[in-house]
Amino acid sequence: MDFTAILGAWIAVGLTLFILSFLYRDNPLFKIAENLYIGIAIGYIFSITIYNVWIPKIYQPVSNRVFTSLSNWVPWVSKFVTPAGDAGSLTPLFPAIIGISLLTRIFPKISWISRYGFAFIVGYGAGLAIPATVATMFIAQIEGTIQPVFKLASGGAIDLSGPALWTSFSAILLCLGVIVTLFYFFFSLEHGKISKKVTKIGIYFLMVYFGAAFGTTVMGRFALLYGRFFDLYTYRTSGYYHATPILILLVLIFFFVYFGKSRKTSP
Amino acid sequence: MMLIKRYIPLAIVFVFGIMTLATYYIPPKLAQDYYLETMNKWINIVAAFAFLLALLSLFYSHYNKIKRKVDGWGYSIFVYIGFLVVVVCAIKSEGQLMTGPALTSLGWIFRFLYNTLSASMFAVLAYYIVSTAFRSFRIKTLQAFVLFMAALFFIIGKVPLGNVLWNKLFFWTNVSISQVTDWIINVPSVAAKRGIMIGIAVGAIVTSLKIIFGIERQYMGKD
Amino acid sequence: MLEKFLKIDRRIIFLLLTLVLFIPIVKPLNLPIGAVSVDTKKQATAIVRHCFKKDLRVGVITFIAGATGLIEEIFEKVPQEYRKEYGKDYVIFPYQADYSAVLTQMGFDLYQIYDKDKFGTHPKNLPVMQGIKSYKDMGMGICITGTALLDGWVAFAGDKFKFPLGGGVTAVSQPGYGPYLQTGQLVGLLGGMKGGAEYESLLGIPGKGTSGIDALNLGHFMVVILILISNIIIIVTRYF
Amino acid sequence: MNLNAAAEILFLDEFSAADMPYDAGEEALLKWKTSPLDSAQATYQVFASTMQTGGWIKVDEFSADKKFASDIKLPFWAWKARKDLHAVAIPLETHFGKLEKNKEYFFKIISIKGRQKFESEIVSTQVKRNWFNFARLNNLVFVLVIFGIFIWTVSHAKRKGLFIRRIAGLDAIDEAIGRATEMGRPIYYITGIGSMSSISTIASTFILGEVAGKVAQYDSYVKVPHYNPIVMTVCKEVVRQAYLQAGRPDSYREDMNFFVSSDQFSYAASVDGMITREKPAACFLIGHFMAESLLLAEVGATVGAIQIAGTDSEHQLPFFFTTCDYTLIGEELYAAGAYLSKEPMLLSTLRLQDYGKFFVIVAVVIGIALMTLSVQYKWDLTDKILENIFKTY
Repeated sequence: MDFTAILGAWIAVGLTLFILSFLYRDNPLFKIAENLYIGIAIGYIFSITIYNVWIPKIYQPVSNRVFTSLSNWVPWVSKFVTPAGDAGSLTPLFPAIIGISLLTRIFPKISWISRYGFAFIVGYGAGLAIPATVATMFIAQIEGTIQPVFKLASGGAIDLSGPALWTSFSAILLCLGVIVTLFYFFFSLEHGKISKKVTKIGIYFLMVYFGAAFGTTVMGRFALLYGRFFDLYTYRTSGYYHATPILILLVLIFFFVYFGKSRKTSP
Repeated sequence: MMLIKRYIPLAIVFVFGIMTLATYYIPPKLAQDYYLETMNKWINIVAAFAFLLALLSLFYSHYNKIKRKVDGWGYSIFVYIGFLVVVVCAIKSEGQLMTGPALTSLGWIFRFLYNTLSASMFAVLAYYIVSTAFRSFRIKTLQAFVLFMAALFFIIGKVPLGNVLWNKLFFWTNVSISQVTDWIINVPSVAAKRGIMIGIAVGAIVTSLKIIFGIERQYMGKD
Repeated sequence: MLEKFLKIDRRIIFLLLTLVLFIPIVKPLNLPIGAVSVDTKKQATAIVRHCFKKDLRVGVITFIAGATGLIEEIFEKVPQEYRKEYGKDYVIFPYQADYSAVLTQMGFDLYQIYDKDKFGTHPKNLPVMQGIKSYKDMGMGICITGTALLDGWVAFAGDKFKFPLGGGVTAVSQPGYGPYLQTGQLVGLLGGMKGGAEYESLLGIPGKGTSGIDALNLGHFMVVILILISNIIIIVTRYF
Repeated sequence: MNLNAAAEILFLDEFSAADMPYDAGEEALLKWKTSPLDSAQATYQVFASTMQTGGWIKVDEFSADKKFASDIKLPFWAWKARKDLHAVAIPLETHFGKLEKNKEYFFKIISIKGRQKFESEIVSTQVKRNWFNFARLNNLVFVLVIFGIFIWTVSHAKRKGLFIRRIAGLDAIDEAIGRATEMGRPIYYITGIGSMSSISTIASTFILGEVAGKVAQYDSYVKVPHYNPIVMTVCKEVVRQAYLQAGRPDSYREDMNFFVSSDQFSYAASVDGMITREKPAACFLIGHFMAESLLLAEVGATVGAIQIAGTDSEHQLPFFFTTCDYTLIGEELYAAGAYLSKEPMLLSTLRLQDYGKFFVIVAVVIGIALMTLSVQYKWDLTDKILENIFKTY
């Protein structure tokens, strides 16, 4: 087997064990994994941002433009650098400057400069959000609440027999559910006896929803853990030089020594 | 100075807010040619810079830990090691994860380090969800009971063994467990979620308005 | 005595779960079988397979930097199964930072944002992008995510440009997208791994995930039994 | 011409071309009257060209029982949904590339039934960009009404007489901080993984201000690990301000707020580690959360911290609900600022939010009543109005 694959297997097994060791107790192995993880994660996002945004969207167009104009003025430049692709453009410099202005945030004296950048982003975001929210989460949801009852009614009065009864019941329950849940979120209303009851019913709807979300999640989480275990199991073989059993053993020995020692020193 | 430090930024928010809002009602081409297209392109670039702030903050925070030798400062070195290794590999592989069928070093890092660490941390949730369920699904109130029952239907209904058991025990109801869970998802939980959603929508609209009118300006920081 | 069980060290539960999930890997138990596969990556794979099977063109975009690797992993194998070529049948676009801006722009002219594909070539020159300029020219969009991005897709792409949308989300958020499904703002939704597996079996693609089902069966029942026991103990100690 | 044969031919009556309304100037609209001969067996072929004399491109083909004016989904105030008109929108850009201004486009239609073919006259039109998407009028009206009420509410913000209901999670803040002071352990305040533009984060920084003020009074210690650096800078200012107002600027420390990571799970791993090591007496988890919610809350519960959570990402609420002592659900979090500060401006905008919800309830109730009645008594117009008002275009 390829060396990099074997090394990868050993590292993957080791890091998995380091992270899972936290479940037993906080320990140096977890601390290593924890800090390494931050470094790798930030490093990875950084690299992706550089190669997917900064280079193609800022560096390339700007440098292309600069090189083309340079070689127009001073012809010998083109002997050394040949701009790749189109003639480029300088406009990406504007958003880049705005972007850099955000960084002044960490220097209190000049942090006001960053306000210009934020004003730009936040204004755009708020303007985009208002009509879209009205459409998607407001108008469309009212429609969705009225429609089912309407469909029932248009299907020749409200039928009260058998399965049709159940659909009618569900559609009406849905409407009532929306209303009582909204009721729960009234803040400036002083609750009387009735409205208190209504609010309580609202909570039950919320509980059903939360329960459903909780219940559906269990499997997903188990599957992730199972996936990790499956990897560990795969890496046990001689092809990987028994990465899993050896590393488990090493971690156990480390635990034994480390916690054994700390138990003796601390009363 | 107040003008430059406060009023102009607030005016920018107002102007850009209203203009972007208007593009929703003005058919695309017009808005697009003169305003929205530039905005979309620029915002996308500006957003990439916000990340740089994270990077600086990270370095600063761990540099301080090491400098002041706070508890466990030694581990901070691993942050730098991890970061450097990834960036060096990224430069070496020019930001690509694969070359043809082969992994580049950046791809290797992603698969065996980043992915492993994320998946492991994610997998820890499996343990936590069990211990949470064990601790908190104790039926003390009617509310807790409703929560628990809803969860139980889904926990059982998701696996084949649960389906088999349900069919053995509750065959007389003539209802399969997937019908029960489907109904819960389609009726009561839609109602609850929609209630929350409309509440959030109203809150979001009002907050956006507060931002446009400069009433809400936490994001700008204090003077 | 019984109350002690209620305050059991959670690490014992952890150990129990480890055994319950690990043992079936080593020694399969042959419990009832259904199809089960893993998470959103599996959903994405299933959907890409479906598209390729139907000879549809596929374009891939992401707003999560960490997801770029997962995309590579999916497209490392799947296209070969269907003899699909990069540039002709599918294209992968680079990561972009701001989803609202990109989703809005794609309603007019996506080349203003995606002026380069993953390899730096102009996508307009790729056969796969022939006749594609905005949402109007695409059949549908499918957002597969473990985050709240699907909400953004519905608001900024689906509703705004009347673009048919499907989604694939983690199990936890599946019930939360019920309202969008009911109104037709989403035309379809895959929830968690069960969704991915059901989808695969609908397509008639043999899933490899069936081996996991033993473990999951056992795991779920462990949870149910633990909860039931603790509740019985509470009742017993309170009333007897 | 044989009269009998003529009757068999699918004539195109009142065939016309026009600009497609409310669009960006990319489509042309063709209309003609339906004929009694329209059936699934007959087909229409639509041709377009940039010249009157030739260069015809087939742009559409469909059977004659399809594509009526009523199939174009536009609201009643913007479009007559007639059943007796065929209507097709032709996306010209797809066929002719970039469109030129003031250019005439020509159309003809060939109708085919059996062996009979009929070629229509040639019609032409220009396409233009429209200034206003009339179909979105309902949305605009909603937004304008909200604008109006908003401005009115804000300018009439009253100091007195605004009631606000009890929110248990916020009342518990004192208890949590008091407990931490007694035990001499720190307080963790986690702002979640949202950016400064998400409302839950804005609300969270507000609550942080209150918490920090009380922490300063009690002389306890708060730690705020951050995911987003911008949120961190805002929080630094908020905490400093709170200490200043409490008269304890000397106890303020710059490293109360610190950056951890802007990657979800590495953030969770690191904060989990900190919580285990420092065993805080109280944890606040307020803001936008995804899967890391349970990772953080469960560890907090294990070290025995009193936990107050609040988020508007509702699918994480079940986990907070099961692991935390108090949970602010969705909008309750938005109300926190008004609840804690009792500031008239915030209170009145909170009331505005209540009006919004009240409107939804009224709309649903009246909508259902009217729809049921209109179906029963065949009020087609009411029916259509209701259906169109609450729809996104």
